[in-house]
Amino acid sequence: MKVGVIGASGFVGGELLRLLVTHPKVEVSMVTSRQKVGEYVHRIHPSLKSFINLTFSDFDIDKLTDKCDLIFVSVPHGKSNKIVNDLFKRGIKIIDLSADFRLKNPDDYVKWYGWEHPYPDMLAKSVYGVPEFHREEIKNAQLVACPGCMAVTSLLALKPLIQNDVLDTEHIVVDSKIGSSGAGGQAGSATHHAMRYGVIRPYKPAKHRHTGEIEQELNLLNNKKIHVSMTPHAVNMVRGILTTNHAFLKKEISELELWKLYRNMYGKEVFIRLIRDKNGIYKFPDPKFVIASNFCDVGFDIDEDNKRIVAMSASDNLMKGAAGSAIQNLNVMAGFDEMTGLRFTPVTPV
Amino acid sequence: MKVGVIGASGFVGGELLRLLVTHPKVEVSMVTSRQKVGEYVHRIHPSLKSFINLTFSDFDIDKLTDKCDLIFVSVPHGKSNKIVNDLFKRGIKIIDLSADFRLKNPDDYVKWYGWEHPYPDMLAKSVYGVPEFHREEIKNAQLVACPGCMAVTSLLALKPLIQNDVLDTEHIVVDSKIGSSGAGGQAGSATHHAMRYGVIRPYKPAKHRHTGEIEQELNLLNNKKIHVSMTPHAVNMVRGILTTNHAFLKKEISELELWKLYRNMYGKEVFIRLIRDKNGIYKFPDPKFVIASNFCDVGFDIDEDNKRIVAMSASDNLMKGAAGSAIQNLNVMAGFDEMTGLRFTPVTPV
Amino acid sequence: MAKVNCKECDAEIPVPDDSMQGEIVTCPDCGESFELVKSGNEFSIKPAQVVGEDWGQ
Repeated sequence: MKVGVIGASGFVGGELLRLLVTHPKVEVSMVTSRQKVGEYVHRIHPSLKSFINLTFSDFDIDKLTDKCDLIFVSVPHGKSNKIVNDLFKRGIKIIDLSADFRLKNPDDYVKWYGWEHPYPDMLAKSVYGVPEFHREEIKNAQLVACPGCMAVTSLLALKPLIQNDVLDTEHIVVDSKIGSSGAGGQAGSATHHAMRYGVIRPYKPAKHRHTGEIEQELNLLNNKKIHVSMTPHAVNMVRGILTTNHAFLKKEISELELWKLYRNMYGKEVFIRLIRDKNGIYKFPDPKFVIASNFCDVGFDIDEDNKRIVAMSASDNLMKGAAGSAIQNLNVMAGFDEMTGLRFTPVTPV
Repeated sequence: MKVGVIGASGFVGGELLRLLVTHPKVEVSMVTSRQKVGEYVHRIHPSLKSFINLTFSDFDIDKLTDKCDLIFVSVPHGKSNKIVNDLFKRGIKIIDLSADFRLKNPDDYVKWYGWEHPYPDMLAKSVYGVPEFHREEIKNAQLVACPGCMAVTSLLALKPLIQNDVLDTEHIVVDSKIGSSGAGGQAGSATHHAMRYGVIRPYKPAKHRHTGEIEQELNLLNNKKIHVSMTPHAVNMVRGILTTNHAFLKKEISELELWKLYRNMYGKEVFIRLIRDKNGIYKFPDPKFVIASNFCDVGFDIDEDNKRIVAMSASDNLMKGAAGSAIQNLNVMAGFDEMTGLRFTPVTPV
Repeated sequence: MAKVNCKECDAEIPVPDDSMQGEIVTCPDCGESFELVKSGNEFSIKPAQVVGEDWGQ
């Protein structure tokens, strides 16, 4: 299967290439980047030296659709929708890593992103790229929109609880922590090492754009309107996300019942691991143990006094949060085993 | 091929298991650890959850030699030689990750490690486990001693220069920088996060035990007695080594000639990459671009004023510096392609 | 190999054939420990007193 990657000079594009060059069923035939045309890929991504000899080419839609069976689009939010729309009309399969086709309702783009979607009719044709939520639809999709990194991580922790309707859906607090690679490769004062090192920096404490996706996907599980109160923090890590999802139980529920809820939901999922250990020192999910893998570790604890459940989930923002999900979606779309090219043991310690 | 791992509860043992559980030609049949007998491996190494269901068993030499075709020994220096000696008598193949069989000359154990070697006759039977130096001998060896992490990294930078006799062999300064996982998993004041974080800590500025290996292996290349002046530093990294090898040239040599020296030596080596880039921002080797891979990136620069060559090399201390080399040696001993189970793109950024 | 169901999380705990009465087994999923109770060649479990490790942050 021949694939192309549009916009591969950033962290997510680089991670996508890192996975594609050792994927047994895929050949990377084209890699484009507006700023780096003519440059060797391995001089922008030195870790890929000896794995790829391509140079970045300019965006040429005829060449792309001619040489590729599927195209990954990894350009900044707001810039992706035109490219995707043009490609879509050519009938080629597309996996978009931007936010431009994640939300179903056109109004939500104004609400969460602050811009009008130029191709509202396309929204019904795109599938939200989380196989654990939409596996069947992804199989037949022409356009898949990969999820926001914190959104997918939080969603996977909350799904069993929302779907089984055990929560008060008005008071769900999503407190997330994320590494610096989540801010993308652009240089800026916020990402300068001297100022980014060692911070615990709350940013957009309210109205963070991932909230839109989380509410959208949870509402599909439980026809009640779900409200999510999300606050992200940039922390002193390069890769990794931990979401701590605080929710209030509508009724008493035992740990045994919770285990059953989670195991029934995720027992057969190869990329979800349930982490809750009574006596060991590693009791709950921690990004430390998922880095460079496509796992999302999920765990929970009950705070009886406050009838509160703490659902925790950990992922690698560049893997399950972006490029790993993109490859998982490729595998589902192409009918490959979902672990193809993704069967990585997490790198610990790192 | 069935393998056993003795002493798998530490960082190196954990990394070895991390690689073995996805190695296509190998099955892990036994894992021993004195302190963790009966414990599930994945509760000590949580990142391996879903990859391995074994529990740690106690050290039982009959069971080990019965159930395994080859055994990795990953116990602290000084504790390994008895185990290896007993196993060796049973005729089983052994890859030892400790320092106990690296040096050929018994006197060197007193000089560099401060203890008398209890099995001096075994030293001739062990092969120094760097395929780029001893590939043919490793093929037929029963006992292979994996190299010290900083030693192998420095050796690979210096080999072309020493073998082609271009250096003054009295003034070779090896200034190395290494991450905290290089100190092993034991807790202690030196490794407490609060005191280890953010340091650039010179330790053993003279007589560091890796010097013995470096001098031994370089002397084999150039029958002159080579002296190496090594000073390691613990730096603010978890994984990674950079060695900066300062050496003084005996005669004028151009960059072109140096390129040829290195390319003739390493052109066919799958795990050595030559990194020297005139105009890009990534000019020289940097551990940032080898983490979680078995690569050792090698590069050089010439300081004409001082007739000095700066040979630099970067590796992941847990991979090419330990467990990666162990798997590479396994592949050579078993006749597998050397990249089997090691074809990993480095994880960047991390 | 015999199996018993963990009382804490309902996972299957493998019980090696040579296990004895009173031996401690740990659940691979939730880390809870139990004491083995042998009646005939059937095994059942009861909670065991195990000091959990803690970070003590």
